[in-house]
Amino acid sequence: MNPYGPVAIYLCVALAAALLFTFLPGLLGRKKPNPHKMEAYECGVEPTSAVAGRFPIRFYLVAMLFVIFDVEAASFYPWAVQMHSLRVFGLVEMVVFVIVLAIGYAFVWKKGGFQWR
Amino acid sequence: MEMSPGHFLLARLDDVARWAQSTSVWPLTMGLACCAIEMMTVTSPEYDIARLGSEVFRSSPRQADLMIVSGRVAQKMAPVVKRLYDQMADPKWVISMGACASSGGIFDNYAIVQGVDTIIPVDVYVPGCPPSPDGLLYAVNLIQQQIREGGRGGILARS
Amino acid sequence: MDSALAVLNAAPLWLVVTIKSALLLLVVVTTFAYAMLAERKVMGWMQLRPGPNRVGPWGLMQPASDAAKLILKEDLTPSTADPLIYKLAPFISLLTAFSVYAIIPFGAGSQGTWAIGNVDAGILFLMAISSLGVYGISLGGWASGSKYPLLGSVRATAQMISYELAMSLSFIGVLILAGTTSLDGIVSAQARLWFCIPQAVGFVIYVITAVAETNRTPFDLVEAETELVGGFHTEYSGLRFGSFFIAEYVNMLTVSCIATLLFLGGWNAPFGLTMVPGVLWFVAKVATFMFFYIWLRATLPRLRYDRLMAFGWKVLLPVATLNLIVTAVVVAVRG
Amino acid sequence: MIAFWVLSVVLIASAVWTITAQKPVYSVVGLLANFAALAILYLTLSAEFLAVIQLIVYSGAILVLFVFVIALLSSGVAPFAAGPNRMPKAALPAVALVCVALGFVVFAVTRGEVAIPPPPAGSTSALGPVGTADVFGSVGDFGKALFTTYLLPFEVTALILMVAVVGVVLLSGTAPAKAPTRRRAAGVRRELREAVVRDGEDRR
Amino acid sequence: MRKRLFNVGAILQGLSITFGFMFKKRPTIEYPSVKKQHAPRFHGLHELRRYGDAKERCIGCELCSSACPANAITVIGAENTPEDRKSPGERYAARYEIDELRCIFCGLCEEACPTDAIVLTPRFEMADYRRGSFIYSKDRLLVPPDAGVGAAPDDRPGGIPSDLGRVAEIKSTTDVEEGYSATHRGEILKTERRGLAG
Amino acid sequence: MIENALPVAIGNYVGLSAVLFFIGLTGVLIRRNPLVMLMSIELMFNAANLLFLAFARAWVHNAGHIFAFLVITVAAAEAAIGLAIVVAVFRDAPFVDVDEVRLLKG
Amino acid sequence: MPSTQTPPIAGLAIDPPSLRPPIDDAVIERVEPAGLHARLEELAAGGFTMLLDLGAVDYPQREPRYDVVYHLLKLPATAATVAEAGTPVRMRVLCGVPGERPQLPSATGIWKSADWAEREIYDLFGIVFEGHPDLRRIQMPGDWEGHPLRKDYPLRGPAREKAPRPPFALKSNVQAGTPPTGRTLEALQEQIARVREEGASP
Amino acid sequence: MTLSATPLTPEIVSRDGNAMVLSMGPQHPSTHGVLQIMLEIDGETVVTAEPEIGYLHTGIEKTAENLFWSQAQTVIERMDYLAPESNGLCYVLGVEKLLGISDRIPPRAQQIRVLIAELTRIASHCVWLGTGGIDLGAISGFFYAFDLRENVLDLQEAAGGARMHPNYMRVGGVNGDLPSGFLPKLDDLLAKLPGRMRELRGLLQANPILQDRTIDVGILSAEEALQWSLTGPALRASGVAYDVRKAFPYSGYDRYEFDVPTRTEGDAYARFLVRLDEIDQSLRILKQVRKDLDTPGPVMIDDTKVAAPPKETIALSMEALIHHFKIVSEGFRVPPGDVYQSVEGPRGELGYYIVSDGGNRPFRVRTRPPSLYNLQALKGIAPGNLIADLVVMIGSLDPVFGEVDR
Ligand code: SF4
Ligand code: SF4
Ligand code: SF4
Repeated sequence: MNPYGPVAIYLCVALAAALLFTFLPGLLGRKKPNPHKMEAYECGVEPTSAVAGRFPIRFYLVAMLFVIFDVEAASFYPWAVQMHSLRVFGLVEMVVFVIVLAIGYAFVWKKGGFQWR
Repeated sequence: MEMSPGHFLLARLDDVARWAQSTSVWPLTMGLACCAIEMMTVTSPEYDIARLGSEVFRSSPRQADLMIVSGRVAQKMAPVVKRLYDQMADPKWVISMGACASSGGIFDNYAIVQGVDTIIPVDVYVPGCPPSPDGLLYAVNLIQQQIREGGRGGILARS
Repeated sequence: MDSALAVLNAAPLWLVVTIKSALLLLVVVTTFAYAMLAERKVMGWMQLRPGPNRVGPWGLMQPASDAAKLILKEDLTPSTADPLIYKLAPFISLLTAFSVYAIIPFGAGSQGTWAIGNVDAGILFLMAISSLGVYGISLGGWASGSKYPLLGSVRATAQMISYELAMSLSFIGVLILAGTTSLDGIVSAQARLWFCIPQAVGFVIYVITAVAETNRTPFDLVEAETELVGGFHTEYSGLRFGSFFIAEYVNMLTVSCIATLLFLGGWNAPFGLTMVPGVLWFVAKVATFMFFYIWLRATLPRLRYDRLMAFGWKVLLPVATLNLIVTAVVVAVRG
Repeated sequence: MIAFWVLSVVLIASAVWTITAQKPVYSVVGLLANFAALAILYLTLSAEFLAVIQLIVYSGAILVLFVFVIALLSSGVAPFAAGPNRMPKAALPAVALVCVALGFVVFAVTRGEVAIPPPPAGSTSALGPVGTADVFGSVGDFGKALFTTYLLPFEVTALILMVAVVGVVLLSGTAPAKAPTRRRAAGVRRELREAVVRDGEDRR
Repeated sequence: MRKRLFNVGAILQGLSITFGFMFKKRPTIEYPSVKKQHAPRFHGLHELRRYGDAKERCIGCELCSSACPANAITVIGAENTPEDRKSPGERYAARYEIDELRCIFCGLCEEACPTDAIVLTPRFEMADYRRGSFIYSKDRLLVPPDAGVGAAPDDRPGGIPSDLGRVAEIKSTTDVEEGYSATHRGEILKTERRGLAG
Repeated sequence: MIENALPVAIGNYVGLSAVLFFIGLTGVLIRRNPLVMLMSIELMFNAANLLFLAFARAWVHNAGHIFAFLVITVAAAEAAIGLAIVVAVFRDAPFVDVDEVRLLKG
Repeated sequence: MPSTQTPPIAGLAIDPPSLRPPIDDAVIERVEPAGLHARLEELAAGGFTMLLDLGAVDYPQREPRYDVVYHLLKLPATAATVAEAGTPVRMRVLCGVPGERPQLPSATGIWKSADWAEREIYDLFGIVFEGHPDLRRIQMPGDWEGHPLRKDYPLRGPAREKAPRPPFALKSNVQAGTPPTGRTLEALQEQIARVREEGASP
Repeated sequence: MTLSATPLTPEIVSRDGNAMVLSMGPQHPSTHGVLQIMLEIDGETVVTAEPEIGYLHTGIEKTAENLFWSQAQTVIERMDYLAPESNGLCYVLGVEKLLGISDRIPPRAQQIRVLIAELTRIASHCVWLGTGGIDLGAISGFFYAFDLRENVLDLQEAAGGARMHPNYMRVGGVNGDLPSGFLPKLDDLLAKLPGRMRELRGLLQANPILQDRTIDVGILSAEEALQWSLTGPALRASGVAYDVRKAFPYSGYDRYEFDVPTRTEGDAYARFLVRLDEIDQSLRILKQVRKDLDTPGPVMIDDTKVAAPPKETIALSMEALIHHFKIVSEGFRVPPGDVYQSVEGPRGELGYYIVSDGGNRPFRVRTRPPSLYNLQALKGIAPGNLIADLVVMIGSLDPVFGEVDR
């Protein structure tokens, strides 16, 4: 059997279990709503304002950089697996790859992209 | 009293539910005054409320089962306490810890709410100023007893 | 026993697999429950107190009662929340946490590996599935429509993705050595030498990132009770909150399993002690790793957010990259 | 076979959901389902590695970025969360046209009336079941191809990524966040406080 | 400054300290089964004393009431009649109530009492379900007749006994281990548990 | 066990891919929310990838995989840059509507 | 039922600070409101670096009715050792404030720490500090009426002072509905029975 | 103009494009009570912080005016509830000054006062250490510190009868001699303390993460500290060696040898170290007091005007009985006058400005609450830091809200 067959079955079981866990309480827990209960929590005071406000740019930056570097990491996988056969050739290839990316990395560092305050 | 099998089963289930609720009472992290220090002390090695399954102090009222009103409730704080109580998910219980929370104690004055039960329902009162931590453990025991033996909780709507 | 086996053999494959899956999930959930209890007890011991010991013998029923309580707790959806996403988030968390076990092998027998599916790209699937785990947290925090959860989820997302990078890089060193992505293959490659020795740097990086990925002390900024009340799950109650909780612990278990598989030799017995079955070794290694987790939690304070991020990007990432280049050099030179 | 049809239903449904959903977050969830289904579809196509990459990069990174941007940018505030959904009048005919073309293509292709070009010469590796080592579509297979035959494109990706990094940083204009000064105008503080400290009268 | 973070030695030291604590003796008192022995001076639940001959020590002088900063004590004295002498002196407390919820356990009443009638015992288990049940009147404060301590004064003015200051040191006339019958709560709970819970 | 043929005829893949592509295209056309537009573009990328892989499978040739990989890489870069632009432009805007952006309209 | 509490013995002194026994706790100086700010500035410049405390007292029978009390400490910022700190000079500046429209200049410009202390005095005594950047109530809720620490403010607050108190159990605050006294076993059981009939209330 | 929340939101937001207003507290795990801080945050960075107090306003000062001099002490102890006996001691010293009996306090009473005050300081610092550790996520320290505190409280309970508010200090002395069995227990504690402190220091002080979290956080220079009227460890961490015990000795503190630990950095870590060192110094004082305590003696002033005669004498003498009745039923009177008395509490200079009009109740008891002034400095140091730092700062200032709000 295709090894993914059992995996698929397992995933279905896991799905069922997760559904059970997350949607059971909705059926069993008793509901007793009141206006305050429905409010957002803010340390016991009235919510001071609607959730608002933008976050500083560095938060976005981290996510964007992650996307890019994640692709980089992804391309390491096939390389790593083939390393035994590629030998020095593969090494050189990858060093070039890494160096190119390192330039970008250094650029971010220099621009203070990893600075969190 | 006659019980149909279904009813009997339900009653047993209810017992199990009550047992579970009573042995997993998670308090809300809310300290008000001196009593709060003793409330913290119940988690300390000497008393260790963890033994009763209640060491999981939750800061979010959504996840807490037990509000320990530990200390004096000032007029300014009263709406906050009320809101927090309201924001807790049911079923929930309240211990009024110490003289101040229960009755205003020595502070029979303009600033203190004379008994937190004037704003939220209280299940167990603990006298003392502050109650010793074992006194509070006793109160937690009472709460557990109450849950097991007919207070709010269980699966049969009884409130 | 024999008849049971016969029945098993007679049953259609999908049924067997379904039963196996259900059993495995049961084991995982039970392990989670007792991992949690163990944490509470071990933390207790390290803090001079006995920990839960009154609910059932030695407190063994504590997880059951906690779970039942959580199920019976009212399930709240704040009016500011986005109801659909709010309900979906814990589900995603839980599903991704559970899914990983589809491909984790626990031992090897005469008939092959003990896993639901022994996939060739095993380690990649681990990465893929665990990279989905972040959704539960980020969506949950956002959907609560409340400030503390939002802050918590933003932190969490940033933290998890940052450390995910270093984590995947730490895997690559192992991949270079093993030359395969199948977990089975990686374990057999460690028959003589566990990878935690040639890949010591990678192992350390992995341990750090594993702790960070599962949001545990000293990287537990996600929940950081004293800063953000409850973090992303502040608004969740009952078993929905419990789901996040379960997911966190199952993830802990997962990373312990991965550490065991990739760095600690999987079910290979150390010092030639092969009379003990491999599964037990596996369990023992996972348990040790979990103990280490708890121990850390009992000891260390929490890092500050900016330090954490800087550490991930400025230290772990370059070190991990260097590590794998060095590994590659060694492999390239020595073959 | 069954998988294909089930997945295509999922794919189309989630894609439609993505572009019609009220809130961007719903779109993301739709897209998440879409990508997951696509990954499974890739598996049925023996593209194991690509399936994984699909999950890691698309679901695990790009979509996270979307969620992140939504969470940070909108923070749940109504206008941003929902976003204007107006359809420019001018686009209507275009959409209609597209639909017609779409129908035609689907019709034509499924009927087999469009000739499928023949395969180029030389296939790479054996075709085993998905999930077994070193066969078509596996990591090893892919790696071999990428690092030998297609080396140049690979190094170009590095360049693309590098450029992207630089672009992102430049676009974000990360002047190191200046720590706000200790002295902010007292007026700001006051206004803030008045808005924030509970005051009974103005509340409705 | 960031170098500080890499001080692995200190972290290992911390780890070893927490590990070491695992093997230390735990000071935990397993509460419901074992009860902490509070100090003799501990200010716990009140108790109204009797003399050895079962007469009440309290002479209804209301000093405790005026000493109480929390206004928790209400005493209404009455004259003893020759037929029914409740206390050795002229007067006795016809009503004696303490609002234990108001009380701050400061011990001033105990210090004020000229006959050592009211004392604070080391009993700490006082919690209860209803507010009303914290008005401790004489029937719950007064110790059982056989639990009296000290010899009653015969002809001293105001009925001041000679063992002052000494009986107050005996902090619990009813046995601590025996379940606090003074509060009656135990019995009530045993029979009426379900009713009490709200 | 080993299926050398495609599960279904290649035409079905082409059709599916086309449908997805056009859905994406429609998304770009009718939505004014830049985030959704970007997502629609991702949909189109994926439609293309599907085609690549289907043909790679049909011909048992690796090139399709390589190109799909490149597409993914480009998509990642595109998403990062695109969102960076969105963030840069809309961070201070109260509404998100590409029509409102004077910057882009010159 | 009369209270058993002994009535208080009111002191007779109308202006206690003028009668104080010779206690060496601080250098004392009384300043008129008009000259206060200048004097404080002078003192601050003269080495009184720390505003130790700022409080007020209400003498209802006296004019000026309020005393605002500044405690200052002469402590050099360079007192790095105990020997250098020595015995710093402690100084008490008293300033009478009239009962009608009590006003004083704010000291926040001289010592930052006067901020909350002045707000507190404003809150509890109603004395207005001119030039305070942000004079709001600090201890009481913003919509509170009255200034609690004034002597004419009843201890229990005006509202509760007027409310009738329960006839017996004068000292307890048992709510109506619970039997006032004689909480015997029977009474409790009776109550329990009633509660059960009514169906447990909260 | 009062602005309600809904219309204002955009304004706040648009002021500089990226502000979020957040209420931290009153119920928040790390505000050490009921502090509310209104934060304007930019991501994780605090732009403005406006502490809002008063959530625990108890009206203690007003209540004290309505109680006898001796009864008032019960409420006064409830101000700084982490160090009740420091409050009690200060109040008692002040009243004694007004009564003019300061010189007649028996020496043993003074020794016991010092003993209890130092024990209180240790207990208080233990709570601070424990909760401060929790703030930083170091949970175990909490348990070790509270275990230590428990031993201290046992002593307090043995002597005064209550764990936290024993009302043990009395005008004229202390309430009863130390009970038998007290001194051995004290010896046990003195023996246990150094080891436990070593462990706590090893666990917390040396921890690089903790150092990283506290060093350079919340810096206050000596000048700033004085401007904000900081006292106690917070001031000494900024390099000003001001300690009431040295500057204005009371209760015979001048007879004991101890150092005043100071640091110059003025950051949270310095405050942390100063407090730890203070525990060591307290230990030093305790050891010296312990030696004195072997000599018995009276613990209460022999003056029936202020102190009720010992109970044993009531039965013997009519006069004693009458004094007892008088003192209990109407309290003692204090001659008119005002006095400022301060002691070195665990949080700094704890002072009382006491006014008597000659009656049997205090006319006014004004507290100089060290926490209030210490906490106020938060306004100066919070902006520009991360939320996580704010938590550390609050912890390092160690406010007690019973005292801040009174
Ligand atoms: S009851 Fe006593 S200890 Fe508790 S808060 Fe009130 S005064 Fe403090
Ligand atoms: S202990 Fe104190 S408060 Fe309680 S009744 Fe006695 S005097 Fe009153
Ligand atoms: S002081 Fe003693 S004798 Fe007098 S009423 Fe109170 S208890 Fe009775």
